[in-house]
Amino acid sequence: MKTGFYPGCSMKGSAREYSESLLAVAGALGRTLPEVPDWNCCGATAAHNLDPDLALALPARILAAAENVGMEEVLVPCAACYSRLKVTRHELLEDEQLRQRISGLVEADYRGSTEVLNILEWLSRVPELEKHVKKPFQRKVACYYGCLLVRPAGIVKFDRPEDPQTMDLLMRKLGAEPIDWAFKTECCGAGFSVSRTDLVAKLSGHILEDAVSRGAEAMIVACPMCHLNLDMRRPNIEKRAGKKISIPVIYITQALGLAMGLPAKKLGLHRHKVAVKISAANAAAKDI
Amino acid sequence: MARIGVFICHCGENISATVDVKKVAAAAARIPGVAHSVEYKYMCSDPGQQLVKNAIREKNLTGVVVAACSPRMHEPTFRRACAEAGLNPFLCEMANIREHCSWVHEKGDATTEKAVDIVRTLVAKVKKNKALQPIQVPVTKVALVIGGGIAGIQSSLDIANAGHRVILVEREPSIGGHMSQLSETFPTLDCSQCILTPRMVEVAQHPNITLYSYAELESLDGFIGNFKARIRKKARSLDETLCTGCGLCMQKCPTRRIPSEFDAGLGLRPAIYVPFPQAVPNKPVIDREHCTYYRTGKCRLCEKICPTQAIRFDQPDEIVEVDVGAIVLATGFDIKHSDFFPEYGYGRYPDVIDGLQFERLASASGPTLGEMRRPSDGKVPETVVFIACAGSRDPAKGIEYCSKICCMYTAKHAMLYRHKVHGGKPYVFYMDVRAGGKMYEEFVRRAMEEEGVQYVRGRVSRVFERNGKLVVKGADTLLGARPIEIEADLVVLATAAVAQPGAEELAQKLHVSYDTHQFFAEAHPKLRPVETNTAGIFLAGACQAPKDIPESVAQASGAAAKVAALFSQAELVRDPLIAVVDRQAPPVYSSCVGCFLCQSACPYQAIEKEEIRGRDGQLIKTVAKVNPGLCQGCGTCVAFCRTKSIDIQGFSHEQVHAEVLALLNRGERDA
Amino acid sequence: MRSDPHVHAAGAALADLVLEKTGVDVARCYQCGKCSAGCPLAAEMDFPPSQIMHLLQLRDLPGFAEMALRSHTIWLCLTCEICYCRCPMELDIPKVMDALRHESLARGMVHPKAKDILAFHRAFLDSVRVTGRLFEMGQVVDYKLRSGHFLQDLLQAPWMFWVGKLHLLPERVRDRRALKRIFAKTRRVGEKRP
Amino acid sequence: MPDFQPKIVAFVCNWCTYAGADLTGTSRMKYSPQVSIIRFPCTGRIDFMLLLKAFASGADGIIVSGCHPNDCHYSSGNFHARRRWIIFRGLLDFLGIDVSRVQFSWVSAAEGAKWAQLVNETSERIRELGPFTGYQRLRGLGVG
Repeated sequence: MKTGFYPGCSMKGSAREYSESLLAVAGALGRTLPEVPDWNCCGATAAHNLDPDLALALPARILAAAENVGMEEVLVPCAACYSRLKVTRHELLEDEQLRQRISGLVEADYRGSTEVLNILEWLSRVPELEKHVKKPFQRKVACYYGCLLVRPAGIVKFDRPEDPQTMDLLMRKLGAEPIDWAFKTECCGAGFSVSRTDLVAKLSGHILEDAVSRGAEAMIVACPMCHLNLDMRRPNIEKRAGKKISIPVIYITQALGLAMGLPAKKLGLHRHKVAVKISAANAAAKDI
Repeated sequence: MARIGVFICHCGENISATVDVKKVAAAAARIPGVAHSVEYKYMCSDPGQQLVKNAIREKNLTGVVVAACSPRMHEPTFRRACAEAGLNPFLCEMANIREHCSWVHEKGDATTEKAVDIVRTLVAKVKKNKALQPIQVPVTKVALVIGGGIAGIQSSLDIANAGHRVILVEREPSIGGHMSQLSETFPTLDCSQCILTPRMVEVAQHPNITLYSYAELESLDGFIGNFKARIRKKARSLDETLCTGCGLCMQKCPTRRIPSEFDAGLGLRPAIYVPFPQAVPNKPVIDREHCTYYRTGKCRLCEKICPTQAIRFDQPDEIVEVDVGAIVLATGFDIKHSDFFPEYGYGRYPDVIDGLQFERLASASGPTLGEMRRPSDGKVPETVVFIACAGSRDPAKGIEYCSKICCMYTAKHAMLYRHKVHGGKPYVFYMDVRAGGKMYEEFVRRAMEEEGVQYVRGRVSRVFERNGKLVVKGADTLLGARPIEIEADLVVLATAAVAQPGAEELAQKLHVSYDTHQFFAEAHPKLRPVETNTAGIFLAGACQAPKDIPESVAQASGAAAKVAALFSQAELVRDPLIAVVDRQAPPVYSSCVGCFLCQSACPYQAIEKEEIRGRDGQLIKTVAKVNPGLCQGCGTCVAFCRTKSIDIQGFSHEQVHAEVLALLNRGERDA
Repeated sequence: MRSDPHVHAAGAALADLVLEKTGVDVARCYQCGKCSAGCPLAAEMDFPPSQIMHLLQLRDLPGFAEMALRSHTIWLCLTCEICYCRCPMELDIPKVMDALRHESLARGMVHPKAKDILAFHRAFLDSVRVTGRLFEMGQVVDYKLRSGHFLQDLLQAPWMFWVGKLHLLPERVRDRRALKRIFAKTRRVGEKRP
Repeated sequence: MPDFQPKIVAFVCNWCTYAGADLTGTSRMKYSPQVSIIRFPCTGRIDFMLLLKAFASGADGIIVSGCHPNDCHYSSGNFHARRRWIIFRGLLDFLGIDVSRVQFSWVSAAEGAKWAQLVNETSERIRELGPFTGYQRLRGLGVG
């Protein structure tokens, strides 16, 4: 199975640590992740808000590029990019006329042989993941899926849309104790991070408060946008809530890296706004 | 040689105004085989009918064509007249020259010509008609009622009181059905068990009723008036003739923590049990799945304690075979359980319950003895949210239809809650309130106006737990779809009413059709609502569609009346316009090749396999055979048959071919 | 054909246009309100999702469908898909919102309060058009110019730069011409109409 | 061919279309007299070879009509008829008979006006098509 890698724009910038930790973990697991050649931006929310054709054309170019070099599947760690690629794949394969028109637009033909994979699917396939765990992640964690990993259910066909479990199972394998909480799949405010920071502060605030009130010691995420809102927008969230909220927000790949005993620096943990004061070590050595 | 009489009616002027009836009579007289042709002003009048009768006798007619109105109007009239004159009634046909000719065309030659065509067509047909005898089928005057809920109980009592024997089969250890689980009933709030249990006792004591509880229908053969049913009496593991129902065994049974089906999982029962104290029959069963003896081979405590030595651990299931003439299906409904609604947390949070569980909480005989205490911690709930349409009217996750009873029972639940918890806050999330029924709207208004139930118009998006409360996230569409969050102590889902599990299997056993939701299908949605498409099988209660108690009882009595009407006849007489399979003398025996395409096409399961055997008992061939009791005469099989071996009386190949030829044959018309 | 000048600028009712573009038949909505109940931003909206659907259902009443196009709601929708996920009729409301946004842009009916959101989206796509990938620094500068919020997040930038999240130079696609051609062929609605 | 009077035969079911045609009469609606009805218990009874027989015997057009879908008196006969009709079209094509000479329709017992309209439209169409001349050839094939 030839698996390609679509980083997406944010993993080269604001979500750099997601990419770093993923590649570190992949390396330690003995996997190589060749990037989709000359990939472009998926268009994100802006494209489908403003232009229906562009919203399909940009992902179609990525999919075609991956297919051209024989990638049978593409790992898309960013949940937002994942959603755009997955939705585009679905729509193009549902409607042959549309597929031909969009192929014409991007001057490349996507025939549908390349599948789109999210980070949880990819990690779930690692055989005997628990065997790689050197320092069990003995913490209460809130697994936060956000919107686009599980919805729309009919298209992504991944886990169950209410109370999904894949990430919880993964974290359990790492030795963590996932809490049962209420905001697993509520929206964080997504692309409004810059344009409507007030709304992001409200929505992300609800999420953090519920996790904290149930005793979570860390938020586990699988999406740069969720991370941006929950981590970098923490000052706005705290200001709105009128209190300090110090729960760190950790990418699933960082959590895995920590559990595998990889150095924190290699996992980009120093790049977080909210200091990550926990390691994967057992309860005796809580702080780094 | 055929001697056909043709009788042309003027119908006052209804026909003669546009059709030249004299010309038609003259033309008819020239058709080969026509021995007599007359016209008359009112053929259906007494003198008109006399005309027909006289001609039959005097002219020795072998067939009659009455050219008048639609056969749907007067075919029975003239067939009766023929029979009175000694001519087989099925040798009489109507040529419809009124509705299909004189009334729809202008006066003129073309219209008269068409009338002649119609007459010629029917003369050709009647020449091929055969004398037929009405079908007579004997009737076994015993009814089988399947299902011992309120509908089955009502049907059984009505049939039994009409003087007929009834066999009532109930799957559970006791009759009573869902009604026995209810606390109080809308719109009068009388206690469900108080009005039901006397009926249950009446069933048990009625001399005409044989009750098989803890039993299921195994198979059914036969047809209307002549069914043969095999009933599996599941082993109760005790001798019912010895058991006195003293209940000692239930008190001593050491396996006591089994969720009670009767209490919808909210209460516990022992492994040897009756579902509830007023059970009929009041004889326990041993639940072999949970009983320590069946699991480990040790215990037998009940056996030791039983004062009459009634326990029979090695009792097998018993098969009983009965002959019955009619069947009433009254298997009721179920509610949609399971966690199909993950966003409401049903099955995840113990304080999110369904309507039936609420009934048990509110019932004086329930697990809390009627005190309103929530399942998780026994606390009295201060705020209760009722969610209507939890699964109903929801094509995505539930069912698309309206379950009909929920609006009313939700209003009742909210009311009962207020009666039990003064100052409690009940909220109802609803989409529409459907309260059509006698005193129903008044009941709902009472809930809103006098009982302080607050109605929020909107559907709940989600229920989740926070700090020991259930947070209900909804919106009120009457307030601009404003989001509303209510922190509740108990959430009650008005889950959808669905068909019983196993309804499909039962329908297939009985050859009864059912809809896409596995509810049994009535023969006609308006005019035959208690009959099925299978003659002799009737429907009562919620097995046909969700129904409340009064409707179920009404339909049950309707079904009983149908059965009583059926049983009032010594024999069933039916028109013989049914299919028949070709039979010939040896060595052909039948042109049927036994492909049984007809069997797969028949909507009534009227086609059976018949083995033709020689004198030595050797199988010669297997051919199709039509069961005259079941065949409804649609003729679908006829068009399916590849060897033209099956034909339908009254519309046979010969008859319709003759009609087509007579109507059309260009250049070969009788000159 | 309908020819109501108020609503049907393009000749047909907006509901028909939505059906054509999205396959969603708004007539199937029976106004249960579950979408509004679950929408994370319903409280901020002028017309929560169920009301948007109802506006579209009033297809022949002059002015109502247009209110959907002029609403703040369509720009607040985050496409979080929770409404679609829980809709008992399985109506793809997010897709309807997309179609309404496109139509609102094309008819110049964008809600004044949606200015910032729109500016952000436009800055985003401009950045992608030039480099093929999102240049976060460039986009933010562009957004500030478009929105006029010059001071917003000013303190974030040095921190981001410090932790290595902000690059001063953009990542680029090699075949930028191909990207330009795609953008040229898919001229965004409401912009640079010929 | 202005004075061509086509011969059209209608095969209808007893419960819906026959009753519908009765209603046309009761309502005194007028239609063209070129159509004559042959009654069947159900359209499911109709062996479509009978249609060929009718053509071979000189019919210029044929109407087959029964209960609407899901309204069949016998629950499913009309569906069988519809399926047969779909297959039969292929045979008509093969035999070189214009498919539009056969009109398949549903007319309920309440649709008297629809029956009149159906007959008039069919008559008009058959009149335009002209007489069916292939009947000799059909007979040569052994039909009729």
